[in-house]
Amino acid sequence: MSSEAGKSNMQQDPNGNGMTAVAEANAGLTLAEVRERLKGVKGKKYWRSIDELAGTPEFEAAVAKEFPDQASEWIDPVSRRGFMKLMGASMALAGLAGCTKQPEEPIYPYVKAPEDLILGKPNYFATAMPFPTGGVPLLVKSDAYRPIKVDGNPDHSYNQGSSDVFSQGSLMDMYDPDRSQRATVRGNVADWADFYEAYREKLLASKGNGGEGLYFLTSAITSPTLERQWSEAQKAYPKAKLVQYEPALAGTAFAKGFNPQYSLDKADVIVSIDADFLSGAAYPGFHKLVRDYAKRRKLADGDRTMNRLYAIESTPTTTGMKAEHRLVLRASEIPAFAADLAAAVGGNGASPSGYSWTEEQTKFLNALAKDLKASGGKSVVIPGLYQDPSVSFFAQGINVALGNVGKTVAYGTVAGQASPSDQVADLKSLVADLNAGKVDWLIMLNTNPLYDAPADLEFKSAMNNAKMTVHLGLLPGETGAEAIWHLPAAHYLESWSDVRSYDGTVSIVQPLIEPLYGGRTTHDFFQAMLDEPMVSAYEAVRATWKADLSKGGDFEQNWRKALHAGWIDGTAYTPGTTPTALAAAKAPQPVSKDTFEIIFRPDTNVYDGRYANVGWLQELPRPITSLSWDNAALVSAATLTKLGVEEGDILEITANGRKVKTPVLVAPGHPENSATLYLGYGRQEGRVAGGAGFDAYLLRTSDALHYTTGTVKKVDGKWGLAVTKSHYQDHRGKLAGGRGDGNYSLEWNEADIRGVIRAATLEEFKADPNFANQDTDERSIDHKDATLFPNWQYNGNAWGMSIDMNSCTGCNACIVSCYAENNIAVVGKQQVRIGRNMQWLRIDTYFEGDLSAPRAHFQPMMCQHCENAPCEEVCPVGATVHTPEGLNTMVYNRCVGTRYCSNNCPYKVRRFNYLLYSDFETESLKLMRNPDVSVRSRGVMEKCSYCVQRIQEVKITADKENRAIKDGEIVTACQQACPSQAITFGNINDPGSRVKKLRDDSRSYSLLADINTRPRTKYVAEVLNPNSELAEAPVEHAG
Amino acid sequence: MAQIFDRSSNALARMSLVLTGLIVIALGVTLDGLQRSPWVTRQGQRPDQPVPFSHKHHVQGLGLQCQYCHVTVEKSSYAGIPPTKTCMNCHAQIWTNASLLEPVRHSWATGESLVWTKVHDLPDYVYFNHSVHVNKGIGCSSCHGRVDLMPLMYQQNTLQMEWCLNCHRNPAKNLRPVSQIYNMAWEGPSSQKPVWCAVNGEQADKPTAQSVDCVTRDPAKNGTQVASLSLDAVRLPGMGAVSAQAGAGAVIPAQLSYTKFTSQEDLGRFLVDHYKIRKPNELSSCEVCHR
Amino acid sequence: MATKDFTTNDPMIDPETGEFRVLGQGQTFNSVTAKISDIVLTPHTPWGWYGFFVVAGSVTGILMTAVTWLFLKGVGIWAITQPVAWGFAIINFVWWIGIGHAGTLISAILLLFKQGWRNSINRFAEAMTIFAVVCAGMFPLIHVGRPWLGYWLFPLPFTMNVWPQFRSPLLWDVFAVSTYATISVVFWYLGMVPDFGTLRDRAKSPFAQYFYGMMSLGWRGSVKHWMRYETASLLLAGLATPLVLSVHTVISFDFAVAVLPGWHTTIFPPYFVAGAIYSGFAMVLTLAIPLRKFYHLEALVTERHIDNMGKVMLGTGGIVAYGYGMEVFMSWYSASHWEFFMMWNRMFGPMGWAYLVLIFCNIAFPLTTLWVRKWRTNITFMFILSLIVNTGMWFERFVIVVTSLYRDFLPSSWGTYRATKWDYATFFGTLGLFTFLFLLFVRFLPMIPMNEIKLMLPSAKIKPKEPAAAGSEGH
Amino acid sequence: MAIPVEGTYGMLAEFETPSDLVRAAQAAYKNGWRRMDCYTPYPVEEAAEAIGFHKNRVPLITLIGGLMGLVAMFSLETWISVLAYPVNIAGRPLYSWPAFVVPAYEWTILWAGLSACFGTLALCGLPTLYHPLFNVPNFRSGATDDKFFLCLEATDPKFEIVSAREFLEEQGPVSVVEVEY
Repeated sequence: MSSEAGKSNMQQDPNGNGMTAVAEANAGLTLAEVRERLKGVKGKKYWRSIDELAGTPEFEAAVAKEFPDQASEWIDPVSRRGFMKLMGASMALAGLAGCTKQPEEPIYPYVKAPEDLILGKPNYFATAMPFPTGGVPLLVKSDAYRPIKVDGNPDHSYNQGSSDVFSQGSLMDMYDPDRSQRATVRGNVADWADFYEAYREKLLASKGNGGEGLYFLTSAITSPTLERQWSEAQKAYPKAKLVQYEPALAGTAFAKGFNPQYSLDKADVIVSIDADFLSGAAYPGFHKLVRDYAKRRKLADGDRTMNRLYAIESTPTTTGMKAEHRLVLRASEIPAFAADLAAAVGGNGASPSGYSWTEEQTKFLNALAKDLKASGGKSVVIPGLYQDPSVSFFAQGINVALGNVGKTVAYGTVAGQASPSDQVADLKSLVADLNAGKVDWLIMLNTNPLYDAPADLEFKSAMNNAKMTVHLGLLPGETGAEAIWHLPAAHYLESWSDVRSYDGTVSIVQPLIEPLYGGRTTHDFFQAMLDEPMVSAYEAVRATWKADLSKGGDFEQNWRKALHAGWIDGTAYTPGTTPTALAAAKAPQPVSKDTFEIIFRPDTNVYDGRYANVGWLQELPRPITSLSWDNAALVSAATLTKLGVEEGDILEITANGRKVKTPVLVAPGHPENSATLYLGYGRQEGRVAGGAGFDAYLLRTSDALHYTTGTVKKVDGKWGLAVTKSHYQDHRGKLAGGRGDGNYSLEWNEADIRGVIRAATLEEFKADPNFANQDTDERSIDHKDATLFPNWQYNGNAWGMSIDMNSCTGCNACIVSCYAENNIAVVGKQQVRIGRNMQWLRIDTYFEGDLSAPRAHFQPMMCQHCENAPCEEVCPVGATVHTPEGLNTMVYNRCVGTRYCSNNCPYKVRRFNYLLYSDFETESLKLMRNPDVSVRSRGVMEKCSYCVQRIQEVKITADKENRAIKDGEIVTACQQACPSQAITFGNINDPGSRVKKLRDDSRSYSLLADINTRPRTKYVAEVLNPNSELAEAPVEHAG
Repeated sequence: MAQIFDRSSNALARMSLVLTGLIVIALGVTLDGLQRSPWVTRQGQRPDQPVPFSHKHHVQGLGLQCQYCHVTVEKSSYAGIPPTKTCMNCHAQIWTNASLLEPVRHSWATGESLVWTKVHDLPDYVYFNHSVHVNKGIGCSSCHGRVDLMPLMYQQNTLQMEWCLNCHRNPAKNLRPVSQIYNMAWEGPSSQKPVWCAVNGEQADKPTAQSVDCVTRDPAKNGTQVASLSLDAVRLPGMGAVSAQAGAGAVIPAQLSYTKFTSQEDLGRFLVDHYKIRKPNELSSCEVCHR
Repeated sequence: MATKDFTTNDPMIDPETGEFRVLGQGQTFNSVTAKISDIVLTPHTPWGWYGFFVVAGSVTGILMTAVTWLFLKGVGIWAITQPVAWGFAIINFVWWIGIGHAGTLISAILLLFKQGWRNSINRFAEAMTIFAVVCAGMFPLIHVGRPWLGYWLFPLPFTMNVWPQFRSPLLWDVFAVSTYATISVVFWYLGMVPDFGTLRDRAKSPFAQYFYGMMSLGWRGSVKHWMRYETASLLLAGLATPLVLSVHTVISFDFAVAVLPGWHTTIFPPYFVAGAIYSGFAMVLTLAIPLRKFYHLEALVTERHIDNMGKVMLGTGGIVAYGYGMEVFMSWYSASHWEFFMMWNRMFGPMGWAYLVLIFCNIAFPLTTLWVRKWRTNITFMFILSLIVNTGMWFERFVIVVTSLYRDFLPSSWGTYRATKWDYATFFGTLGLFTFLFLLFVRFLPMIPMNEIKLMLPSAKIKPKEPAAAGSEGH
Repeated sequence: MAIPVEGTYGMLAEFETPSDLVRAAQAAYKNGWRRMDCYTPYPVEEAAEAIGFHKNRVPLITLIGGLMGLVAMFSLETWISVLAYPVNIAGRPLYSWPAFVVPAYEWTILWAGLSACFGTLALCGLPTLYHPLFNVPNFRSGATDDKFFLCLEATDPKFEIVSAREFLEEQGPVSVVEVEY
């Protein structure tokens, strides 16, 4: 708790990087070989080598071969951090226990104290995270000038305080100990100054020929200032070339500037044509879309109307799983379906594709078309981001035909990126020029083409034709290792810039901390080409907005206002009504049913690979599959049987003459004879990313970036996948309490019988508003009097929570937020595999109905803070007790670790530090921690605390000001992040509080009420709004 | 066959039995003493500091206000350790060549922090908040002792959990008027030195400290003055940061009806009510200090 | 008399009186003393003993290694995880404590029931109890996440001012087990005092004399002392009986008090106690049979003993079987879905095999064979059976702990459990430790209570008249 | 009364069988001897009866010990949970007496057992590593093995070396020896 700010002296762990990993799962390596490699090395060096070996897949495979699933204590992060240090730590631990005295602690006071800083009180700064699908306006918590928590900007019209896994994870991205810290030239440590010299010479030299041979390859430019700087640079160097490339977005209509503005809060019928707009920021406008979608499903105070979501999908996503009606189509069928839907509705004169649909599909099509027509102007069709351009074309057509434009959707002068471009074409021409030797300087800014460029372009060999190659990036990565110059980039939390969010509003990106490793940004590169090369990014951004901000009075004032608020007024797009001019497209004919389809998608956790080294996101179980630490080829159960493989077996996928080996995993509701590959894995470098998953980019060619066809075959080997949730088929006969054949999920059937999930259709709900609370054996309700003991009285504050299952879309933002707020440890793949992941909050996913076409129920699950907590009763040392305000507190430093509480917790929400999981060594990670939460050490139980540190903070303030705590004054981390506002926290003794209202709602039910635990967290039962014409959605009936 | 044991062995055997018992007891007593001993608690120890800073000289001698250096004590959980600048405010003019102050000047010149050793060092899992204590009537000296009499800083109390609980279970015995927080010499009311307190417009959203006025001279007689650390000494640059509370009631409306207190118990009870001090069971609940 | 003709070929029936005989023929006070004390006092330790000792010692070494690594790395080296947060450690704990119980039962309960035959086996049964408790007691300590804070479980005045939480069954364990250990040791030692006297008086080497002299506290066999001693033994027996019942009851509370389906059962206390005695007797057999062979004690530990122990196992085994049956019945009769699913999962779930093993080892095999006297008195058979039952009882605990935990209330948090090499090392390590201690015991302490055996000899009968007759005894 | 002979502990007679011993003891008692003791390798109740040793105080001590244990633990639990640091555990009342029963029960047994053991030792005056009787060679070779002894102690008012020896000779012992201090 010493008070040094800003002064960031970071030692790097020199042996962080794992050894080179290979995409092949089972590269042979026996323990014998390991010993061989270790022969001769002794003492500390020995352990270091162990560290290096540990974490590589060969090693894991080797250990696993020797003792399957018992390898944990060798390859968990602990061992990776080194054995000797561990000793020290555990001894120090024993010390803390009070047997010995704690060491003397130094204090580093300031020399001159900054004005605005009150140590112990955090500051909040508005900024924004640049992201290819649109910037995310943020409000960042800073403790002594260290950013320690990233959250959405609550005042911003676009995301209204919500965030997503990427923006939450970007914090750890900044503190990533693997970030490059020095400029290097040909692998030797160099200086920025050296580079600038060379760069400036080059610029001077090429001034004459207008920058001929000067090529810039950047990630998508989202900053208006950057755009301005480039256009000016272009003037100075007309022949210099700029190529933007975003692996995830290249080739999409969005990248070319097609960015409709949806207002789902006005839509009764929402149709997603392979558009996964509910699962994460990978879809443009995610935060707003989810909020608006959820707004129409609250059924708050007497409201009995809600929207209806149709999803046509080629791969299972949370969007489809939330949909009332979900149609599974093979990827190549989607455009045809869009065309036929357009034809049926009469959109832009589309003609039927003539493709022969199955009866079920036709039924779906007709019902959908009918429903759409019926709700013209109050409906919206959303095209898939990664689909054939024709889908966007048809979707727009339908919206126009239905008169949705201007009501539920706006087109027109809205651009997703600052300067849209045909990325694939540009990249191709760049490669062509490279091969033609036209490129003498290739400057790659915040991009990693050697890893993620289309495989057919053979970028690596092409790049070497350039006379000089420069790479700027947070991590060296594949490209940085190859390029002549590698330069450390500044993280967005370290630098000035600006960015547009989905709705066009401009936010200033202001730094929260001095660049940790002296990183620079693209701004500096472009600025260097201009007349005043040394103008800082800060000045550049100010210059860009000087005009706008000077309008309403004094610039300085408005500038400060903009910085403080987090956006610049009046920069939002004006909703256009004229459709975007899209080339009239024709739907490509679907491929035959027996060709094997391969779908590429950016990963839900690591996106295109940029977050691969962020432990939080690696360990985060993905929606639907609950897979962490790896990616896998997702197939349907039927396809799995057809291929004659089991989960975890290795498949060799061949497409366009390229091969990749990948483990296989079942995804419920995946189309037949098709596999989904998530990008961003199979990295070589990084203590976290290294060795995880396989590289799907190896299959990806420039003509088939998001979808292709190929063949698969089983090859030898197994790959241990870390799936955090068991999934069994229910084979029980009626007698054994089962029902349905093996196609149903055992977990779902049990969850249903036990009343864990309670849902009804809108009609059922109208008929019986109390459907969630019939008092039957398993799904009973709280019985206040069912006890021998007098009830404990809670006067004053009584904290409680309500979770709306109808709104939750399972996007995981809450979990990552919880990670950051509560200093939760990352435990590593092996530990997750044996079930020891430490997330305090998990999202339970149950697949209802036939597993080939299920509906999912997402249930955020954390400590329920039971009033009659079973865990407390059995703790022999009273380490978990109840507070007068009804919190179930876990007192870490009292815990001896009997784990009895965990056994006796019906919700299994307690997490135990089986080994020393928290990292007590890595300096940069220490800076990231929340100073208000203890870092738990080995042998201690932990769990959700309702963010007690936030409660205490507010309580103290309120007490000092001699007032009651206001409703909504305390916001838990999960609640804060949630884009669908599914989580509400507050005082249940306060009749006016929102949480009280929600808990009194007829749909509110306590989980496992029949054990009489009296949870303080209640769930609001789901209500679905199916189309009566389609087969009754498989909703389990209440009661 | 002869005896195996000598006659004396009987006495020996029985004595050893008794002794074993005694030793066990003695051991227990020793360990119990040890865990509370200064060796463990660091009570009264004066660690080496870069500069032998004397609170006695600065507080008693020069009459510096506590918050002149510990600026954030009323606003934040940390009281705050003064930056080198604070020292230089004066020592740029006085004792400019004193060798004792060399580290200060060095720090000022180089911009490197002075590295002090924590004297009051709580374990990292204890979350203590100065501001709430100060605002609710716990004076500096209640925990830190007579700092104004300490030439070198040391830890007066054990700072062990039992010591914290001792007060959290019965705050009344340590509460004092907020106006007396920085009064190192405060001893609580007695029949010789009674305290008069009055409630002044109690209402929600008005900090409790401001709604209670306490004085140490009978307000009935005139010449009333606020009891607080007398500040006749030099007023120093940057000394604007005198606490609102200390100032509170500097002007006492005449119509206030004062109650006279001659014992800490009565005063404590009075203040517990009017400072809205939480109940003992709330104050001794785990999450208050551990998170 | 009528019995004669058929008893001629039966060594277990006294030819004159026709009574069942507990001891072999021709034993005198002196022969008993000699037989037993010579095992201890002989300067020549048998080679076999060394052999076993070395093996047991090295296995104990494994235990030490496992525990050291455990303390260095944390309990994570075991297979325990979410949701199965208790594993081998607790299973072994319950198993060992259970084994301990037979010792107390033999020494205490059978003493109260005046079962003379117990006298030959009670000493090493008690020893077994103590060593079993040592092995058992180890686990609760080492299985916690921060063992160095174990002392927090005792109500001591720390500066934290916080105290143990007396509603927790684990804390009850602390008191139950510590009491059990103490009382067992006291009972055991008190029982040996007179025998130490004997050893003192027969020992040749001064060291032995000195050592046993100390241990005997100067016992000289005064009848006044004998009378007090007898009372104390009876009282201790009377105390140990409710104690032994309570200990395993408390241990069953660890489960019964929890809310978990499969744990939350009222039948646990009786069924745990029965199970404990069941496995305990099995262990006594496992020890007694090789011992009597090795040290030629067939005359003192006769087939009769084996037979009786077989009967006790038959009885307790029956109770255990009833317990299993009840669990199944209630899971249906209670009409509680939790119970029903738990039972279904226990039998047919992924870990159903464990349930099958336990049914075979504890019920199917023993309860069908133990009825037959011919097999009960067949030494080799009983030895094998004892091993099988020991295994079965271990699996009973496995089934209770693991298969209840790994699929509980919320299907989302279902998991599984796969023991690691460290789990096995620790478990087999304790077997080594147990044998290690037991070997030391048989070598240096009287493994059969001489004074109690002498009490049973015919010559111990007080014959009112005809001194000559009395004089003729034992010559 | 006669002063016991200096340096003599008593007169010790060795018998072959328990029956002989018992008869001798009975005779001695009838004869008016009171300060005497029998020594046997295993408990011989008849002998104790014979020398008029009927009841002992071990049970009482045990009872007292047990009660102390009970009270101690139960009050400790109550004090801790209700007074020392009252906290809300799982919404249960502070005074959860049913839970407190178990440890109290265990401690009852613990204290009772310990008192029984140490009580007995105390009453028997053990440890007595040195005892005059050990001076007698045949005592140590037999008393804990297969011989039975009767000792008339010098502290008996009736004691007088010659008469004591004569009396014992009459009881048909194997041997009679004078025990020196």
